[in-house]
Amino acid sequence: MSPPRLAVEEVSLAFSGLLALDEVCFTVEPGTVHAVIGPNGAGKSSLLNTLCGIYPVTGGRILLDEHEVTRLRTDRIAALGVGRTFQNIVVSPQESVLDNLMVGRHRLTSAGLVATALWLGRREQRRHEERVREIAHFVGLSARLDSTAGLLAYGDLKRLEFARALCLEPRLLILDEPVAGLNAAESWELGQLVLTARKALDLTVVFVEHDMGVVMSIADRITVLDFGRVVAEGLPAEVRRDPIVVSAYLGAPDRPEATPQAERTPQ
Amino acid sequence: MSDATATAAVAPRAVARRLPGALLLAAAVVVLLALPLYLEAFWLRIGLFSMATAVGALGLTILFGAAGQLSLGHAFFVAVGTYGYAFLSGGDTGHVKGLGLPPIVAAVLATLLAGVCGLLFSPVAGRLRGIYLGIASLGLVFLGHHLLLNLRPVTGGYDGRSVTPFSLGGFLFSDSSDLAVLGVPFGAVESLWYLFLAVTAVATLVARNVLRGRPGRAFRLMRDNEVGAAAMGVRVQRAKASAFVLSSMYAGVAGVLTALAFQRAVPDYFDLGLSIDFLAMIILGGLGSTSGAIVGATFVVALPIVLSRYADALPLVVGPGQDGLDASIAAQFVYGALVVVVMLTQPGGLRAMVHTLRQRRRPPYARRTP
Amino acid sequence: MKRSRPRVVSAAALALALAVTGCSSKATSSSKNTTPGVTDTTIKLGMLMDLSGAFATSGKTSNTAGQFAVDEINAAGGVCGRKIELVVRDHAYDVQKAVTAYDEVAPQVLGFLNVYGSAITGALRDKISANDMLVGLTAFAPTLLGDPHLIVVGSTYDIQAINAVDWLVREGKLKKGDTLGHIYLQGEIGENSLKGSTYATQQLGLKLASQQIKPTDADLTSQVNAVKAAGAKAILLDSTAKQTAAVVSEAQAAGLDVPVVGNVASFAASLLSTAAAPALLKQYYRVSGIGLLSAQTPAVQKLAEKWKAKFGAQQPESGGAVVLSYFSTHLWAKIIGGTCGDLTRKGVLAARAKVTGFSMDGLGPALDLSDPAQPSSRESQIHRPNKSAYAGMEMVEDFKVSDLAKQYQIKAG
Amino acid sequence: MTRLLELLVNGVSLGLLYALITLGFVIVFKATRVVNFAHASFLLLGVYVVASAQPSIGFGAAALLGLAVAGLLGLATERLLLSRVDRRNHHAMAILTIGLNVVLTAELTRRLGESVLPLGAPWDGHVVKLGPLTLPLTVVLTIVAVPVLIGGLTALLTLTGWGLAMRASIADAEGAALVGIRLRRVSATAWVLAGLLATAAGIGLASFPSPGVSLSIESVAIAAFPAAIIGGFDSLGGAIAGGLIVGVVQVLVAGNQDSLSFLGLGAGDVVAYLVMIVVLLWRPSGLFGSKEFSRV
Repeated sequence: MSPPRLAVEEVSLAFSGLLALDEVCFTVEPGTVHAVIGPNGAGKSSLLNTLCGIYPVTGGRILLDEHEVTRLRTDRIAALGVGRTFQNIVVSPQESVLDNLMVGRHRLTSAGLVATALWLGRREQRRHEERVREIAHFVGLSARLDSTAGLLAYGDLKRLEFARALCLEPRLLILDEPVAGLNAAESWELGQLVLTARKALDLTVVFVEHDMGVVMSIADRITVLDFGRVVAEGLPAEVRRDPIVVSAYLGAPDRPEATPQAERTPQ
Repeated sequence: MSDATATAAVAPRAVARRLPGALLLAAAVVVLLALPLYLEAFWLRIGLFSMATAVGALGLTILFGAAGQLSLGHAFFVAVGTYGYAFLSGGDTGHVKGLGLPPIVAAVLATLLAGVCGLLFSPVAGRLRGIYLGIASLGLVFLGHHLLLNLRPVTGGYDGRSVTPFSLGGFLFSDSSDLAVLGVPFGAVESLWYLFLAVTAVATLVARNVLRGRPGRAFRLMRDNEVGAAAMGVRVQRAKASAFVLSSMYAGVAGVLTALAFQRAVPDYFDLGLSIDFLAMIILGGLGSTSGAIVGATFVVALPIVLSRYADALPLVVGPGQDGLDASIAAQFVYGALVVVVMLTQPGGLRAMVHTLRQRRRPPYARRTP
Repeated sequence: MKRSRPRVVSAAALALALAVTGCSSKATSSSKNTTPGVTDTTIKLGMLMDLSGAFATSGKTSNTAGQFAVDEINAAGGVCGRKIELVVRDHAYDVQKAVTAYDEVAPQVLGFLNVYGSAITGALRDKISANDMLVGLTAFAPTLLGDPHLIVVGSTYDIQAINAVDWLVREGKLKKGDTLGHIYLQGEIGENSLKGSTYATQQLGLKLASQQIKPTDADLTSQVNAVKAAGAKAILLDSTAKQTAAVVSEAQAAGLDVPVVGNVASFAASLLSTAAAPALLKQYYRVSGIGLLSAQTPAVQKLAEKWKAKFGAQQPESGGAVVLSYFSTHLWAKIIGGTCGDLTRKGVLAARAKVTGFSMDGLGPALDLSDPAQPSSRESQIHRPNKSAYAGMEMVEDFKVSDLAKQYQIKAG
Repeated sequence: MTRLLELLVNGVSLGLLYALITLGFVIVFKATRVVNFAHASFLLLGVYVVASAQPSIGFGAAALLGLAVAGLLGLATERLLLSRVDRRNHHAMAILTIGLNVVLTAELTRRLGESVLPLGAPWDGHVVKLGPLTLPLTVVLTIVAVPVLIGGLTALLTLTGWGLAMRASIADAEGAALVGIRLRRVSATAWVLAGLLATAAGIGLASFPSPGVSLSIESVAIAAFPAAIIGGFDSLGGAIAGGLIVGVVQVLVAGNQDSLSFLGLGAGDVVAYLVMIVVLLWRPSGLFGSKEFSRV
C-alpha cells in the first residue's frame, strides 16, 4: 500500500477560550518526512494530538488521503494506520519490552476476551511475535526484549516507543520529539532509523523536534508554528533563511523558554 | 536469525530448569486431590472458603491489577452470584420464591447475571477514574445491601435464604450422599472440594490466558496511560467495559461457590468489609498476578479461622470467652499489622517478594543479561 | 516440550494419587460405633457464641453463666455419672466463621448448649438436622418452633409482644381506640414481634403504627417522629440496647412522653450511666420470657452471688443473658439425665420430649418441651430499670400469661 | 410544615457534622493524594478517648484530650507509616490505611463491644423550643459552632503562611517543593487536622439524642465517602456542600419513609449513594472537583 497524503486544513483548537491552534494549514506529501518546529508553547504537540484525535478540533478538517479523520476517535485513527510516539514517554513500566511492543500489534490482531480465555489466541500471538522480534532487531532492541521496560536506559526507551509505533504497521508515522534528551550520536542514529523505516516500510512521517541538526538532516519539508499559527513553510534550506523564523525562533536564543501559553496547561 | 540460534542453545537448559517446576506442580496436584481423604471437615471447609474467595480475587486483580480500575463494589457482584444461584436453583418455600432450575444451569445463569450487572454499571465505570470509580462502585455495595434486605421474595430479607445443594448428573454434593471413597464418607465438604478445585483451576487458567494475551496487554497500557492505549488502537471504553464485565463474572462465580460453601445466603456477609478484604488480598498477593490473588485470598480467609482454632497454643491469646486478647481480635491485629508491614517493606506484595528471592537464588547462567 | 508438560504432570499425578490413597487415616477413624462427645467420664457440649464481634458482651456473659451452671452440675456429681465439658468457639457473628467452627466442633460433642444468632442458626439448620443434633438457642422466634432439634426457652417474641400490650392495657396506659407505636427490627425478632402486636391490637381494639429499623441504625429520630405523628400513646420496641437509649432520648427530645416497652434484648445495664438514663428510668419497661437477676428467690440469689463472687462490683451488662444461659444449662442437664441408658444424639432428641415440667424458681417459667411446635411457655415478666437493683432492673410483674396469649395460635416453621 | 422544618434543621445539623468529617478526608487527599480508609476509626478513637476520660477529668478536658489523641494519631500515621512509603505510590498508602483501620477497629471493638459510653457533654439531655420547633440543644449548637469552625479553618488556609504552603503544595507538589515548601510538614499538618476535625464531628455525632459513644458511630462516618465524591474529591468547598447534601437528603428521606415506601425500608442510608451516582453521571469529577486532563 502506498504511503498516504496528510492534509491539515484550517485546523483550530481552543482550550476554554484560549486558542492553541489558529487555522493551521499544511500538507504532507506521500512518502515524505515532514517536520513541525517552533518555540515552546507554539502548539506543536497540540497539533500532533489533534491529528490523532486526542484533542477535538474546534474548526477545520484533517484528511488522510481522501478520508476525513477530523472527528474520529483516537483508536479509529490508529486503526487507519497512524502510529505515533509521545513527547514524555508512554510505556507500561512494569511490563517486558516484548509485551510493550506487542501492544503495538493490537489493531492487527483480533483475539478478544473469550478467544484468549479459551487458548485460541496463541497461534496468532506467535505469528505476530515473530514480526515484533524483527522490528526490535531493526531498532536494536533484540537484547532487551525480556527486560522490564521501566529499567531501560532513556535512549532505549525512546527506541522502544519508536519500535512500538512501527509495530502498528503504520502508513503515517507521527513522532513527538523523537530525539529529545538523546546525545548527538544517539540522535543521529535514530534520525537515520527514521529515514530507513520510511524507505523500507513506505511511510509518511510527521515529526516535531527541537534538535535542528536532526530536523535539517532528515526533513523533506518544514512547517514553522508560533502562537498556534503557521509562520513559515518550505524546504529546510528555505526555512533556515526565513527572516520571520529566524526572529521568532532560531535567531532569538534569549527568548524565554517557558512561555505561559495554552499548550502548557490545557484546561 | 541470532534470536533463533540463541533459543535453540537455551532449550535444553530451559528443560532442565522446568523439570523441577513440573514435578513440583505434579506433587501439588496430587496433594490437592488427596486432601479430602485425610483432612477433617474443618480444614476442607477453610479450603472451600479460600477457593471461593480466590476466584473473586482473580476477577478483581484483572480489573484493578491489570486494567487499573479501582472497584470497591466487588462484594456486590459476589452477592449477585450468591443470590442469583440461590434464587434460580431454589424452590418456593413460604415467603421465599425460587425458580427451581437445575443447579448447574442456575450456576451458569447466576454468573451471566453478575456479568450483566457489570455491563449495566459499565457506562458509569467507563466515565470515572481512580477514587471516583472506587467510591461510585462502593455505592453498589450499599444499594445492593439495601436490595438484599428489601427484595424479600428473592433474598429472604435480613435472615437470608437457604441454598440448594449442588448436583450434577444425579450426583448430589451434600451430606445426604451415600458415596464413600476408600472408606472415607464423601459428604458435602469432600465432594465440593473437587468441584471447587476444578472451578478454581479453570478460573486461574482463564485469568492467566487473558492477562498474558492481547486483552491483558491492552488493559495494562490502558492502566498506565489511557491516551497511549487509544493511540495503539485500543478501544478504551470497550476495554474498560469488558474488564468490568469479566471481573463481575468472576465475582459471580465466586458468589455461587460462596453460596455452596455456606449453604446459606445472608445479606450481612456482602458488605463494605468484603470489598475491602478483596482489595487487601490482591495487593497483599501482588497486583495483577494470578498466583498472588490466590495466595492473598487464602491468607486473608484462613488466618482468623486458624488462629482462633489454635488460640490455646498461642502466647498472649486467650481461649474463647476468657478475659484478655481474643483469638479473632488477635487475628484482626495480625491481619491489619501484616497489611501495614507488607506495604511498608514490599509495596509490590508477596509476589514481588518471592520474585526477588527467586532472582537471588537463580544460578548465574540462567540470569538474563543485564 | 511445552506441550507435553501437562501430560507429564497428569500422569505423575495419577500415579502418585493411586499410591497415596491406600492409607487414609480418615477412613478408619470415622467408625460410627461411639457417640461423639461421650466418654465414660465426660459429656462434651458445644457453644458457638459471638465473643469478639458486635454481640461479644452478651456472648461472654452467656459463656460465663453457662460455665457457672456446668461447675454446679459437676460439683453435684455430674449427669449420668459423667462430668459436662464445654467446647466453646467464637464466631464473631460471622456466618463463615460459624459454619467452619460448627464443622470443627460437631464431631466432638453430643449437642450444642447454645448457638447464638438467628442468621447463624439459619445457616446451620440443615447440618443440625442431618447430624441429629440438639441445639439450644438464644432466640425466641416462633419460626424456630416445630423443629425437634432446636430448643426455644420460654415464650416466643410474638407472645411476649401480646403479653406486653395486654399489660399496657391492664395498667391503663393504653385505652380502647388508642394508638400503639411499634418500632421493630427487620429480621425475625422484630417481624415475629409485629405479628404479636398486630394480633393484640386487633383483639383489644387498638390502632397500630409500626416503623421498621435495622440493627445498625444509630439515628432513630425519624422513626420516633413518625410514631409521634401517628399519635402513639405507648411504644413497643424491638431493638438493640443502644437503639433503646436512642429511642427514649429522641422521644424525650420530641416531647413524646409515653411508656416504652422493650423486649428482653433491648436493655443493657450501662445505659443507666448514659444521657438517656433519666428518660429510661421514667418511661422504659421490659417484657421478658425468662427471669430477673435481681429477683428475690433463692435460686436467683444464688446465681447473683456467684456473679458477684467472680466479678465483684462489676455488674453484668445483661442480667437476662446470665439468667437464660444458666437456666438453659440446667435444662440440658435435665434432658440428658432422662436418657442415661441411651447417650446418643437420637437418645437426647427423644429425651427432650420427655421434659414436661422443668422449672427453677424465679429463673424461668415452667417449661414444657413435649411438643416442639408449641412454645415451651407462654408466660412473661415485666421489668423496669432501677439504678439500685442488681443489673439495673427491678420486677414490675411476675410471670403471667395473658388470656390473649393463651388463645393465640402459633404458626410453627 | 413544622415537621418539614424540623427535618430540615436536623438534616442541616447532621450535614454540618458530615462536612467536618469530609473536610478532614479531603484535606488529607489534597495534601498527600491518599484516600484515608482509616478516617472513620480516627473519629471513633477520638470520641472514645473523650468518653472514657470524661468521668475522671470532666468533659472539657476530656474533649481536649480526645482531640489531642486523634491529632497525634494522624501525625503518627503520617510520620511513622506513610513517610516510609514511596510518595507516588498512592495505592500502597491507601492499602496501608486499610491495614491501620483493621487494627484500630479491632481494638475499639474489643474495648467498646456492645456498650454505650456516655459522652457527658454539658448540652446532653437538653431540648430547646424555638417557636413551633422542638430541637435537641446539640442540633442548635452544631448549627452555630460548625460554621464558626469551618470559617476558622478557611481563615487558616487563606491568611497564614502554613495555609499558603498547603494550598501551593496541593496545586503543584513539585513546584511547591522547588520554591522551598516543606511538603512533609504540610502533609503532617493535614493528617493532624484530619484527626482533629474527625473528633470534633464525632463529639457532635455522639451527643444527645444519640445515647453516647458506641461502635455504630463508625458506620455513620462512612457517609463521608459519598459526601466527598458528590462535592468533588479535591475541593474543600465541595466537601462542605457534599456533607450538607448528604445530611439533608438522608434526614428528609428517612423522615418521609412512609410516603417513600417504594424505595424500600431504610432508604435513608442508601439515598446518599444514589445521589452520588446521579451526580457522577452528570459530572464525573463531582460538583466542584477539578477535571483531570491527561497530557501526552
